[in-house]
Amino acid sequence: MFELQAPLIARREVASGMWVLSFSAPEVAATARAGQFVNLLLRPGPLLRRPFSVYRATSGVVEVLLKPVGAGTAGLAALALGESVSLLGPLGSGFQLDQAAGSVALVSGGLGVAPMPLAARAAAALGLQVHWVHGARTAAELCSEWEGRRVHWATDDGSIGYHGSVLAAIPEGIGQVVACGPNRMLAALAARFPRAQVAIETYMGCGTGVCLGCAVPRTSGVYDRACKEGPVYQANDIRWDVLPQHLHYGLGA
Amino acid sequence: MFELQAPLIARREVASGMWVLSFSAPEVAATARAGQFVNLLLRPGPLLRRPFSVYRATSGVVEVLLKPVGAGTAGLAALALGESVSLLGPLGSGFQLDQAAGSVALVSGGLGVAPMPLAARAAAALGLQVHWVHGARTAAELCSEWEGRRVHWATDDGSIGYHGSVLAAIPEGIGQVVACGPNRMLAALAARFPRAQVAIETYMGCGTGVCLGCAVPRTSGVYDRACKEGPVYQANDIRWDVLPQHLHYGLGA
Amino acid sequence: MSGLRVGGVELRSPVLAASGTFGYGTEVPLCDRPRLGGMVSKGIFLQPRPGTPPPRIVETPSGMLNAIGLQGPGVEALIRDYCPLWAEWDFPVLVNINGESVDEYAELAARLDGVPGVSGLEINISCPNVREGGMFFGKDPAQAAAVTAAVRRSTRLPVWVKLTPAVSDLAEVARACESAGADALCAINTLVGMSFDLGTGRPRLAFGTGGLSGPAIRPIAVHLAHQAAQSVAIPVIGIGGIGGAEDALEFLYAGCQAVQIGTATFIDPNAIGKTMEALEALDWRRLVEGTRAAISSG
Amino acid sequence: MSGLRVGGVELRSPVLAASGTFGYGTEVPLCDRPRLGGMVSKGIFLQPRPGTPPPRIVETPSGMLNAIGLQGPGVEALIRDYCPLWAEWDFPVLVNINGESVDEYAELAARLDGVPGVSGLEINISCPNVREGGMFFGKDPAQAAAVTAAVRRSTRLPVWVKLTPAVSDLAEVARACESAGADALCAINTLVGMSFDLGTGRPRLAFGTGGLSGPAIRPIAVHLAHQAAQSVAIPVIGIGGIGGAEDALEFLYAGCQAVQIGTATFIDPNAIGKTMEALEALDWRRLVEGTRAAISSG
Ligand SMILES: Cc1cc2nc3c(=O)[nH]c(=O)nc-3n(C[C@H](O)[C@H](O)[C@H](O)COP(=O)(O)OP(=O)(O)OC[C@H]3O[C@@H](n4cnc5c(N)ncnc54)[C@H](O)[C@@H]3O)c2cc1C
Ligand SMILES: Cc1cc2nc3c(=O)[nH]c(=O)nc-3n(C[C@H](O)[C@H](O)[C@H](O)COP(=O)(O)OP(=O)(O)OC[C@H]3O[C@@H](n4cnc5c(N)ncnc54)[C@H](O)[C@@H]3O)c2cc1C
Ligand SMILES: Cc1cc2nc3c(=O)[nH]c(=O)nc-3n(C[C@H](O)[C@H](O)[C@H](O)COP(=O)(O)O)c2cc1C
Ligand SMILES: Cc1cc2nc3c(=O)[nH]c(=O)nc-3n(C[C@H](O)[C@H](O)[C@H](O)COP(=O)(O)O)c2cc1C
Ligand code: FES
Ligand code: FES
Repeated sequence: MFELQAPLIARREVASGMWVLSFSAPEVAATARAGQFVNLLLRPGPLLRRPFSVYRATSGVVEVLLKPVGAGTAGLAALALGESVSLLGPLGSGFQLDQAAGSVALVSGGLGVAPMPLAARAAAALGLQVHWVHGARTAAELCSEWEGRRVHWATDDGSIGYHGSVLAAIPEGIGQVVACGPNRMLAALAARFPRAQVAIETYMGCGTGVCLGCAVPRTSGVYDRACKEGPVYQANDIRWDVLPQHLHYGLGA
Repeated sequence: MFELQAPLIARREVASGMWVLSFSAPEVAATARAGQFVNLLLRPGPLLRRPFSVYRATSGVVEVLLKPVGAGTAGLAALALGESVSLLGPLGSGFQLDQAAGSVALVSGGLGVAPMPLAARAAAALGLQVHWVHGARTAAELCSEWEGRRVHWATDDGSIGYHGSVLAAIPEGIGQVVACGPNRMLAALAARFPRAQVAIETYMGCGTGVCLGCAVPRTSGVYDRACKEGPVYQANDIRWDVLPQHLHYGLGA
Repeated sequence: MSGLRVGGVELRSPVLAASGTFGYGTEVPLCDRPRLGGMVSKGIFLQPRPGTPPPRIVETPSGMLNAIGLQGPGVEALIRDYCPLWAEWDFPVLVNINGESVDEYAELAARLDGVPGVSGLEINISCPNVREGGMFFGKDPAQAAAVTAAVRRSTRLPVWVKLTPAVSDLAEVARACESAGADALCAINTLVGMSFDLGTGRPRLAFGTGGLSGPAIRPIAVHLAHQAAQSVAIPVIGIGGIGGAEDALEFLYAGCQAVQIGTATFIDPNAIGKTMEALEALDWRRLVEGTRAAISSG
Repeated sequence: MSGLRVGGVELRSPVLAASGTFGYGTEVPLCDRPRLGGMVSKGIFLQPRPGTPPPRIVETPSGMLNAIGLQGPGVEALIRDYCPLWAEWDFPVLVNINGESVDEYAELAARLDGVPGVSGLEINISCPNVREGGMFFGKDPAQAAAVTAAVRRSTRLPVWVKLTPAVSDLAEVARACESAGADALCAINTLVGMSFDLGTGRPRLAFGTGGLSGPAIRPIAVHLAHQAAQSVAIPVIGIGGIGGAEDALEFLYAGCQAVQIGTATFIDPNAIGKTMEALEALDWRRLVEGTRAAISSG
């Protein structure tokens, strides 16, 4: 774990209102694994850090993907090039990819695409056949970047790809499922793929395992820390009925 | 009184670390009088507005002079061109210039120079002979802009002008004294020029006369509001022993 | 009229100006007055009071401390200078009354009874910035009830009681005030706070302590307003750190019938107007009733 | 050693880690531990506790609400898994103890007595996030004294008592704890707060209410720590919203002998190290003594 003053060195729009921010953060870029996250502190800005999955990590640069939804994300999206944030990471457990599975589906809804580029590279490195399965409300909101050749898109309005839920777009006969997206989507996925690796969302106080604020209800009866034991879990390890599905504050979000 | 979203349109350094910020604020520029102030709100930024004397007001533009001393002034100084603040003003009473006095000394210490350019123009318009009397710790901290031909400088280290207090640099035989600077300096000035017009500083909650936070102890026994009846007073109307002279928070300031 | 009657007062909207933050209603020119539900005037005593020496305010993270000390002209000047204006206004004005004894509160109430322009009284038993009276009465259920009952007997005006957060059990004080005849409760006044000057090592406020207001206290205020609303049948008016419609909604969800805005007016003179405008845009009545129905059926 | 002995515990510096914000001392790798004065471990009960369901935290203006519900492994696991580690460490560890009855507190104290690695006990009679015990004992001077006395009798360890701000008169509780044998007082724990979800109209925290911490509460904490320090002869440890040296100095000026840092560690894992480093740079001892001398002579 490192804490760095990380300057913003690039920004690009990858879907309508969805941005990739590139921060220079060599130590973190060198060590981050797929499914891990970084915790960003904006000053001036809200009191607490904001967690973001590592989108890509190459040659000293950590990328995160976000959409302005509140004070923190709006402030990050408005950073000028050269301005710095405090970047803490890499944090959390990351995906466990199963080499024996032969193939893997990387299933994401909306911003849930964030950890997938790293996951795709890790899977490819293990020799897995990678299926990129990504859904959004409309074609405009679909992330315009993907990894690999096996791409399956889904949109709620049918404007591109499969017309309907991204879950229905998952090909048959896949060895392992890895997923990220709204907890509601992951709960539905868990019913079909109980052994899927899912990266969940919780409110976080610290991201480092001390506050116990990010409690994840496990089927074993205990509460885990999303920031330490998670954010990646096997789908059937989670009590989806107790995990909050509604994480929004503002009326609009 | 107006409340405007005022974009920053220019910035210039007029002494070491001392800046003039120009905001586009037509209604306020058109109505501000010498000695009045504007109350600026920075978002994101500290909770309350920050009061600043109107330095100049010409053709739609309100200028303020500041030095970064805390969160508010640092944030203002770091504004990018084009960014806006909420500007509330003009506020307060302003200087009462006495046409019969024949001549006026505009006496300022450090940032207290802020209201003087407007005062100089108002005095000149009344046909008064204007003496610009300005002191600072060193030549580098002296404001490099002035009005008129009768300029009297003073520095604590003697690096330029009179070596010593600005009060000692006030010429003899002046009809009226108008002053602004640290309350400590104004208290000393009051002893010599009891009928001087002085613009004082207090902490302010609202700037509009509702909070009663800016209490100024009057010799009459009541508390006035610096933001409404003030910030300009006749020097001998103030109980200098009760008016706080120490307005700083940080250890460094 | 809006048909919004809260604690015996006909409000024009559910967003009022809080005492001490709107002067006597004449000071805040940029406020969109047609959206103002009503106002509570600066706290008044029988006699004129000079207030505390400066410094009187300190900014704190998302908040401010104030120690004004209830500076004011006394009730006779209030009646002479302001009530005639208020009588012409199209929104209700309540007077925030203060005393050093039960008798002083009663005398003030009697004096204001029947004065045109006064639509109600808000009993301040929660001011942290005076040495006598103030918070003392609000901390003890028996004292709070005694003041409320005395005021109740002295006036036909609606009586609201403004509670202090500085209690072990707010429900107890709330019920005591209700039993003593209050028409509504206002929760909350400021919390006592303090700040030291780093240069001198002394308190930054000349008074020593001050009252903390602003967004910092909102979660505490929402909790206490909720607790008050759960404890009594009379309406509760929520106060504390409201700066916009979303903040006001939290108090309405917590069970309040109306809210007051204080510190936010210092930052934006039209905070009340903007809050009410946004509440209208959100169709606040439907929103509050909708979620209440959902909660009671769920 | 620093020669700083506070409430029977030899501290390495005046800046400690607050309970519940530093886990068991093993979780915060980036903390500059040589600057850590000591730590108070997460609140423990006799038995393991699962804690409250999520959501457990809500961010508020300059603060956060938490309702963790004292999740923990119980005292036996603590003694087995953590105390042996602590016994090797070069800073003192106090255990924050919690019970649903006076007897439970006493039993915990007895069980921890003489356990290597435990340098003292901090009695938590101020947790707002449990249904039984917690804040109940801290609100009433007699109950607070009863818990303190029972713990005092059950252990030879130094006993600190952590006070709740939710009282009408902190001085009374502080004096009761001092008389009952406390070696030091810690002021303050979190303030009860609440926040409603704008979409559903329900509380955002599953537990309903939570404890407010962070910079928002600092002025309140400074006031109460000052009040405690004025009321008792035993040392007071200041807690609440400290994020750096200037904040810590306010508590030292207010009369505290040491401080604890909580929420700031979530934002910067090395908040304690940086605060202590800056205090050293300011020559804090001289500063505090200098201003105290100036005040007493002025
Ligand atoms: C492990 C993890 C990885 C994440 N990765 C990404 C990512 O790659 N891209 C991305 O856009 N978002 C990601 N999120 C969600 C992101 O952290 C939130 O969108 C962000 O915190 C919202 O902050 P805000 O200030 O804009 O919103 P606000 O509404 O101001 O936030 C208010 C509060 O709610 C919390 N909050 C609100 N929404 C969420 C949320 N969905 N999850 C967690 N906390 C929330 C904030 O932390 C804050 O305390 C991730 C969350 C977690 C836990
Ligand atoms: C009528 C009036 C006119 C002023 N004109 C000017 C001007 O033209 N140029 C200029 O540089 N400064 C001026 N000041 C002072 C200026 O408002 C403060 O320097 C500024 O508020 C400091 O804010 P900060 O956030 O940088 O400092 P911080 O230290 O963060 O401020 C902390 C708190 O202290 C208050 N505060 C600190 N110092 C002062 C101070 N000297 N006066 C008032 N409040 C203070 C702030 O309002 C805030 O509440 C004026 C003040 C008043 C009352
Ligand atoms: C400067 C100031 C003066 C106040 N004066 C009074 C007063 O005279 N009487 C009163 O009952 N409350 C007074 N209050 C308390 C407010 O009415 C309100 O209860 C409190 O500020 C919390 O609301 P806010 O966070 O919206 O400001 C005052 C508050 C401030 C900030
Ligand atoms: C997430 C969290 C958990 C806490 N757990 C405990 C606890 O177990 N026992 C306790 O006495 N205090 C607990 N506290 C209170 C802190 O120790 C401290 O008193 C409070 O947070 C105020 O300090 P701060 O503003 O620096 O955080 C907890 C606080 C937080 C934020
Ligand atoms: S976010 Fe604090 S323990 Fe996970
Ligand atoms: S600053 Fe509020 S009355 Fe002057």
